[in-house]
Amino acid sequence: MTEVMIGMPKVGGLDGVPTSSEKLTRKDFSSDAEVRWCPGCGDYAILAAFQGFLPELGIARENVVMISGIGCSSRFPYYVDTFGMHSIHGRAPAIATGLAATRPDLSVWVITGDGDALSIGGNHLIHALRRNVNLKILLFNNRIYGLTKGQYSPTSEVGKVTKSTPVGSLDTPFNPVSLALGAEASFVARTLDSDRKHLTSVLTAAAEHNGTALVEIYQNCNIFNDGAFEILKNPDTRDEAMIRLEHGEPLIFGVKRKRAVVQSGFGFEVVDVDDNLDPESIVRHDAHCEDPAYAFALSRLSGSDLAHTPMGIFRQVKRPTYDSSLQTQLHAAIDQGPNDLQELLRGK
Amino acid sequence: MTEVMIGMPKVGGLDGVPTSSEKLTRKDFSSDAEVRWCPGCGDYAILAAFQGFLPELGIARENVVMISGIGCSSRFPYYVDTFGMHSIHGRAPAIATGLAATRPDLSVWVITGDGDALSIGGNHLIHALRRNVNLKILLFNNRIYGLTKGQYSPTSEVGKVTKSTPVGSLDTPFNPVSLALGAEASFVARTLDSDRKHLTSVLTAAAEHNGTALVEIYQNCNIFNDGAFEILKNPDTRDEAMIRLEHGEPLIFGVKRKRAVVQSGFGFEVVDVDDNLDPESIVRHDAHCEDPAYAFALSRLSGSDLAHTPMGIFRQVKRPTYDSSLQTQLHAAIDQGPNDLQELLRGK
Amino acid sequence: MSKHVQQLDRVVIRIAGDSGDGMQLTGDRFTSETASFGNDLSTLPNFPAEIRAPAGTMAGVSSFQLHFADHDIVTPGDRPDVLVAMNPAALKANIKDIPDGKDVIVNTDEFTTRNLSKVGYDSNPLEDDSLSRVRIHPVPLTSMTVEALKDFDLGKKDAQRSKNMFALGLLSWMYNRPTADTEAFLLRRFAKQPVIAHANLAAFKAGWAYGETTESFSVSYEVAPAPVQPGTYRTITGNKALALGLTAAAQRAELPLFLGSYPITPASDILHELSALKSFNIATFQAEDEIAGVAAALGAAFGGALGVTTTSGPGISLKSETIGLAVSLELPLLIIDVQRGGPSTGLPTKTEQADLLQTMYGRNGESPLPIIAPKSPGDCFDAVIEAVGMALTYRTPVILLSDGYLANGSEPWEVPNVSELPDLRVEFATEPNGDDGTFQPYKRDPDTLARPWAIPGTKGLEHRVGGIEKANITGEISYDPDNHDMMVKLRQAKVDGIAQTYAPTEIDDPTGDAKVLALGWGSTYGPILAGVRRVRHDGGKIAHAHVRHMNPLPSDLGDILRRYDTVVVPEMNLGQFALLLRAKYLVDIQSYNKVRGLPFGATELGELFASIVKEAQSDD
Amino acid sequence: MSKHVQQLDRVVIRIAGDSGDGMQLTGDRFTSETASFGNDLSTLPNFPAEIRAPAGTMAGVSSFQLHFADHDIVTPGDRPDVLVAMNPAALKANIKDIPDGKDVIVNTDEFTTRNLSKVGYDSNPLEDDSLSRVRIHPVPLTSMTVEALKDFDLGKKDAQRSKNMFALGLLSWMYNRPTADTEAFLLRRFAKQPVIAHANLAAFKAGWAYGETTESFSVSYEVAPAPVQPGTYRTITGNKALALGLTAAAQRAELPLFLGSYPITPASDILHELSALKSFNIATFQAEDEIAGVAAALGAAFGGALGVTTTSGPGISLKSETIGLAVSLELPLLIIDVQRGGPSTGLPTKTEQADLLQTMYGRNGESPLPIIAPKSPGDCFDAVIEAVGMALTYRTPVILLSDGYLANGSEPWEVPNVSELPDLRVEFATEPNGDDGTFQPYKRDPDTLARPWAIPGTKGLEHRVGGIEKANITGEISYDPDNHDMMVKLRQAKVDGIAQTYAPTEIDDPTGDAKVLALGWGSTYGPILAGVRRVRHDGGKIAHAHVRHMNPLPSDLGDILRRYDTVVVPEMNLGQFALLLRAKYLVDIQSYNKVRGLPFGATELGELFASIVKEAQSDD
Ligand SMILES: Cc1ncc(C[n+]2csc(CCOP(=O)(O)OP(=O)(O)O)c2C)c(N)n1
Ligand SMILES: Cc1ncc(C[n+]2csc(CCOP(=O)(O)OP(=O)(O)O)c2C)c(N)n1
Ligand code: SF4
Ligand code: SF4
Ligand SMILES: [Mg+2]
Ligand SMILES: [Mg+2]
Repeated sequence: MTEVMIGMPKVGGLDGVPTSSEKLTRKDFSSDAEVRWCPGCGDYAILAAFQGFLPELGIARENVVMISGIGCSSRFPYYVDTFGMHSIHGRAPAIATGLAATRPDLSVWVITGDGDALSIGGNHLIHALRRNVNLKILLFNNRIYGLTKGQYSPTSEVGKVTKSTPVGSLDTPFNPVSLALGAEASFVARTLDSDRKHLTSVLTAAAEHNGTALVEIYQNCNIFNDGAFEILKNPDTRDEAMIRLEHGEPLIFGVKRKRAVVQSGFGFEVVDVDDNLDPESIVRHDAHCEDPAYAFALSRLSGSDLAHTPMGIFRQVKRPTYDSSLQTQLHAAIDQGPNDLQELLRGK
Repeated sequence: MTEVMIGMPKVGGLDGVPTSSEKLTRKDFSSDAEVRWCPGCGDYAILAAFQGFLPELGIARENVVMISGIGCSSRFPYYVDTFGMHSIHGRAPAIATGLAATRPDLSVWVITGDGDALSIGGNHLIHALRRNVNLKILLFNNRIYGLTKGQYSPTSEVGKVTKSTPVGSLDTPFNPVSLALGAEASFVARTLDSDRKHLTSVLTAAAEHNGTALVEIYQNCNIFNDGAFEILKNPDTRDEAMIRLEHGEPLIFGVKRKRAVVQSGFGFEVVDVDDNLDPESIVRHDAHCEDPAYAFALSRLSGSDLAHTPMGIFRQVKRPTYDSSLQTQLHAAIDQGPNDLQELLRGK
Repeated sequence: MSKHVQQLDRVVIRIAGDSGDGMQLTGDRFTSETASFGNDLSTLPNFPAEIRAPAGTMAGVSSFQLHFADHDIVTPGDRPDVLVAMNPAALKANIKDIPDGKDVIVNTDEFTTRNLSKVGYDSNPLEDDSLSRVRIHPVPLTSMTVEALKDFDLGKKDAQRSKNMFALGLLSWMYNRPTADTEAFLLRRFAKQPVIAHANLAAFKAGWAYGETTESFSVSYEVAPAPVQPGTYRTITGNKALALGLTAAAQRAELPLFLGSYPITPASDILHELSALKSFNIATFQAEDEIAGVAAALGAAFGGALGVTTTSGPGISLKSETIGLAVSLELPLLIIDVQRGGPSTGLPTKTEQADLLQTMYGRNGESPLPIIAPKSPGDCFDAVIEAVGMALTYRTPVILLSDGYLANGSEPWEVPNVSELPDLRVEFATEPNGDDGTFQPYKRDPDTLARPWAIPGTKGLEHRVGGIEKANITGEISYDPDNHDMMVKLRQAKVDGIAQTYAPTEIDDPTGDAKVLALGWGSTYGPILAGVRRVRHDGGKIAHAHVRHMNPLPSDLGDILRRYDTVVVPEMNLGQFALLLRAKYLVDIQSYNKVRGLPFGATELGELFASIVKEAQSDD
Repeated sequence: MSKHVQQLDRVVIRIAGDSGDGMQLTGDRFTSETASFGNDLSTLPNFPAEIRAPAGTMAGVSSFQLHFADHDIVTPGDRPDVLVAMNPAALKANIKDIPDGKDVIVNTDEFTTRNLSKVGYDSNPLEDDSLSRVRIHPVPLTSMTVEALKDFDLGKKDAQRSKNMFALGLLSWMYNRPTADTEAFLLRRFAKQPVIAHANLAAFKAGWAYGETTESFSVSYEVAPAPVQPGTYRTITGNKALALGLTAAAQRAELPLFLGSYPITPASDILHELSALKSFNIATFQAEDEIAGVAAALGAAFGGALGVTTTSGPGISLKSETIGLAVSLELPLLIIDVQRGGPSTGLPTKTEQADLLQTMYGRNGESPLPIIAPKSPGDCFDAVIEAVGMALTYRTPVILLSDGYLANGSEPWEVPNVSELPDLRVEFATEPNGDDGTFQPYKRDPDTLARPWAIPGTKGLEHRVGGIEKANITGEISYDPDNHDMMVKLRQAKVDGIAQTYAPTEIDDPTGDAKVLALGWGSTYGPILAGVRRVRHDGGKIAHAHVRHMNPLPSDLGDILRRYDTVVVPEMNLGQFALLLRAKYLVDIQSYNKVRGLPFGATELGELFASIVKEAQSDD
């Protein structure tokens, strides 16, 4: 393991991670463990997409590590035949930080839920983001606590009736994308459990990003919050609701691409594409915009009702990562010395 | 205490808080406790301003509660002769949430530091903000851990040399204003220890805001991080560095008011005020802008170097508060019943 | 066909199936019927940590056990007299617990080759003779349910869902249960889906009819009602009893209740119950984590509310720093720990008693607080009222130690008369208490050593408290060495003084000359008592006592222990209570420790006690 | 004027002043001079929690005590032979500790009416006869310093700052200390501000010259060097020794060290020290809180680093859930708890031993781990190396329990020979270990019961671990009751097994027939030994033993305890170790508990032991 710890700053998120000598397949990443989610749970689709996409990265299987917290979603690592740790509630980003900081030769994935990441684990999440540790955080957002049988979560809409809020919840939810951007995130994306192609493309970009990548995955919990993302899945509504983000492409969407996103003040507005609309006024998506104000504004387009929901990569910018900087400091010091333990003990 | 728990939603942050029958003065709010900050510490100025401003609110002294965490700044409550609790590190917003939620007749203030609020207490802070509990959070940001003798904090600039980072810190700092906005804050402001007038005006607005108000106060720690805000204090530099935010006023600043802020993309840019500049292009500050994208963009104007630092109220909008909503639910239920304990126990 | 009816004095049934099969609901219904019939009863739900693991897998098996009798019983029973297995997984997971010759009802429809191989059955156990030691009743439950519902406007899947009601009908027939309750329940529960309601009803009746008519069941059983003290009874789980007890305590204290909590198995239901009781001036706050939950409760307590937090072991770990603050602030606060299997995430849905020492010592510094452990589901009500009283009187955080078995298990509970519940009203400070007209926040009541509870909004009592050491009386920050020593000892003395309020420890020793004492705490009460009864039934002499006050321990306990040659303490941990007893009384406790995530069996403890009693005898 | 030089065998000095007066630095310098002179020594810094409370207030007083001798000593001394009081507050705060007839040097410049009244002196104690019981030496320290520096280009304020160096010069003269070290130090320390450097030097020399010339001091003292074993010595604090020990351990294990930590008094200096040792492949991570600190260390350990976290009591509370995860994962991890006064924030800068039971039991479920407590600042080095070895060998979290006194106190320490330090290299798993060619993450070493450490990047060993209960050997999630019982007991057995590695407990009983055993743990070693020596000096018989392995306890301890009529255990808590001993061995321990935030005094314990020994004698 020390071989790759050469203290060279990474450029891509997978730099320094050994490649696989064999051609790996989906099956190589499927463990023997019995999958224990409810039938119909959106987690199955995400698992399938993930196991399908991992071999594409071409990296050695033994250099992939999955670290999760607690929740239905956090069972994920058991089903992926790599190294994995099912840790405790909310702490996965912190555990993964220690691992990623010391092992630049690994591709480290954090699997977490909306409760795990945003409720008990909120602090570790925002600190990982500001530090820009080379972690890929997949946040399975089903807007509910699944494993504890259905209490509202920090992403549940106001007024949500659940076991713990029989007359409706009172708290304004977080918008995970806004929160991440407020926490200096260098990569933030959103995707959907059932859209395998989109999911795969976002995961690929995340894997290759050097630094902390937060990927919010809308995930259906068919037991306790069924249909939460129906508007984005139902063929009758999804085209009007989903705004696909492609870097450099204009933000056009809707049935027959009849809707577009234009700037309005410091924010965005959805307008009809018609003859009155100057095509130049349609915003071209710029995921690489240095100023996070752009991505932040984009994140405010969608409220709890998901009526206009941007999906894709909001922000993807380069900035120094904690782990590379740490390794650089460390190796500079090791090279420079002192390294003689006896001298150190003597205190001279 | 139960008298005022009438379950009526508040409009102003002090609604329901009894007014004082006598005219109170600064002295009424000074406790006997010996102030134990280092001579020269910025905390003294904040304390003086605070004790001077409190009587102006006209509320009963016994209905003011100060709750702090741990840190030099968190000693503050001992010096203010109201009810107070010096709690534990990072937990003040959570403690205050329980108090404010049950006691609408109190004016509850949280006193915290950059370590207390943003490091160990980050999660409670962002959750208080999204819930919009009627708390006034004064974040004394000296960009250092004072009480533990000078380690870097989550607001220290990258490369900071401290006891725990002898060759420089690696973590990108939080911008507390951006973070708060990402967490759905309804009131966010920034002010300066030494500017009593500005401090007072911001505190007054915070007190009257209904919901969570976050006030970042730049505070000099003359022992471990002296001069951190010198650029905003030194007569030679401050006019060029400080952008005062006044709702409805154009963002003009600089020596002889020769600088202005204009929109650039989704963000801001500082330009010279000269003949080429269309005065209409100068942004007029809108603290009440519904879309937080505006305030967020504004928060990005200043980096760690504070070269262009907006000071004042970034955002001030109305939205339902957790405490009022809770009291409303509670009183509706109490009115509606059932209220018969015997029947409840019988399970009929 | 008229069938033979056999009288029994007690029966243990267990129904087992997929997590999605509605086994817990079925069990609850049967319990309800049994309660309304008037049997004494005790239940043990047992389910996996996953919500609904894939159908037909061992991981997905959920079960419910009920013990009912014509006499007073104290445990959910060791081994079932009848098992209902809804599929091969349920059979496989449970068959080892069924004694020879007992009845096993299996849903044959699920015994397909695929389902059998899913759980590792090479051949169909219903067809080979591997199960000849029990009495198998093969019933095509699913298809008979579908058949019974063929006239309903339901898809096959939906119809199949009612198979649990078919099974319930069959069981209800077998044990001659009254059915009116269940019928009313189904109509209520599915009031908005009348087709479903009636389909379930039909399935239930079909099950009953099947029992009555088929030759496969030649006898039905009757278990007569148990004699009870007059009073109103209802069946109650521990978590429900805690919620009701908290409500009662708040009402008797005339305080608003504020619950700050973060969901965690097996404590979440207390949050759920209380969140539905807003009309009793109960506010529930689902916090961002356990720390915020207890912190908010402490903040509310500072403001004069009854502050409560509920959690399980991992949550106690997280709350420990804040509980320490509460100890230092000397404010009333109630912390409920519903223990589950540990360490770490452990066995979240199973029971254990391994948080005793954590609750005693899991805080930095000398940080004493009272701990109370209820002994049965119904006792949770009384225990929590006592705990609240202690917190209010002594201005101290109090921990109530329940566990997963108490939380979800149920028993009949006599509804108390509200007017007979203790008066818990407290007096907030209203006046300065210092000789010089100032307010002294740490001036103590000479009897209880409690400090005044002076809440914000009270003019003239403005003061500051904090977690730093403070001077006694004035409450000002103090680094004085002698003051610190005194404060550490005062806080300890305050808690120790609570033992004065206890009634003498009850010792159950019918002959008065037993040499062996069986001693327990918490939820082992039932199994220990059942074990003791067995010994006595066989003529052995054994005394029994049970401790509910884990800290401070009762003052008479040392003398009691020393009276016996052998003191045996069964615990679902590695001997935590025994450690406290040994340390305090220097008595050589005989520990019996099993940490299986399940309550002890009555037989297990009966045999254990019998052998100890025998040994003690032979030592003479 | 030639002065009388008096020979002394030992001296205790204490210098006290404002937090801003540089008392700690002055103390360090005097210590350094004393060490280089070759005395044995022991120090006790004592400072408030505030950084620099306002000048002249009681709250701001900071002091430093040094005990040095011509023979082996073990405590920083009880009561000073000489006190330097830089202002009235320092005098007031410390005078009660000064025995009659001893020397008190006061800075008269600070004895203004304003300063006197600030601390409640109605009249000037230098002028009334309230201090006649001691020998007052009034010295205008500030003005003489200013006078001495009048030729320097310095403001008055800056000149005054050097008054601590003047005091140091005077003390150095009084005790004939070598000055070369201090001179070199000042030039080094202020290398970038030569004026300041030379001003301090001048003040230092002026202080020395003042002692030599003034009539106020008629004698100076000599304390001869102590005989020492040959070897290289340096003065070391406990925190420094921990940092060096960790570095040595990592090097001897050939592992990168990863420290995840959150600053907290009195542990922060370990973080500071290690962050300056990057060149030894030591990464330090200042985490967002204590939980993240230990979590990151655990993540690093999963990846094959030596994972370490450092904190104090409140941090242990917060880390407890994650430590429980480490117990369940069975990974090596080192947790250092530098205990301070509690409960809650307590007395952050003072010492205490009240986290023992928290570290033993402060986690949910049965969650055993080894605990090691060093006995002196220098011993921290050995203890942490042993702790690392245990963690690596047994694949377990280990807690090292230091305290505030060890952390900041110092003593001479013999620099070890690196080649004689233990070889701590570990073998990571490289191959599947299952019979069927699979990897079994919970297959245990038959001797140690340790599981393999299989780190990411190792082909063929891909596996998942977690905090849910798992099947032994395979590590798969298991809810099986019997497996859980076995795992709970296996984890306990693994930790218990560590006692096999201990050397026999050393008993110091010169006559071999003592009836009283003084037993200690942790930092009470010095005071207990000093007390024991006093008893023996007066002809009393008393045995002495010290426990460093708090868990598991040494296997021979029970027999040892039973050998004595009385076992006395002094602790800076309410009897936590005594509780463990009583519970485990059923031996009636006599506890002596003082919780004052300060180490015990030698006299205090000497008198205690003497009275116990006398009583034991009279019992004959
Ligand atoms: C310390 C701690 N607190 C609480 C819990 C209980 N708990 C387990 S998962 C969970 C929330 C799960 O919600 P989420 O993260 O959204 O995951 P999901 O199940 O919805 O995938 C909670 C509260 C726990 N296991 N540990
Ligand atoms: C649980 C816990 N962890 C750590 C500490 C130590 N500690 C006290 S204050 C502090 C940070 C103070 O920094 P900040 O909040 O910025 O306040 P300042 O002193 O700068 O005003 C720390 C780490 C503590 N008291 N409690
Ligand atoms: S409860 Fe919801 S999130 Fe959890 S496994 Fe079932 S469907 Fe999925
Ligand atoms: S250390 Fe800094 S922040 Fe703390 S009191 Fe001193 S000057 Fe103020
Ligand atoms: Mg969820
Ligand atoms: Mg600070």
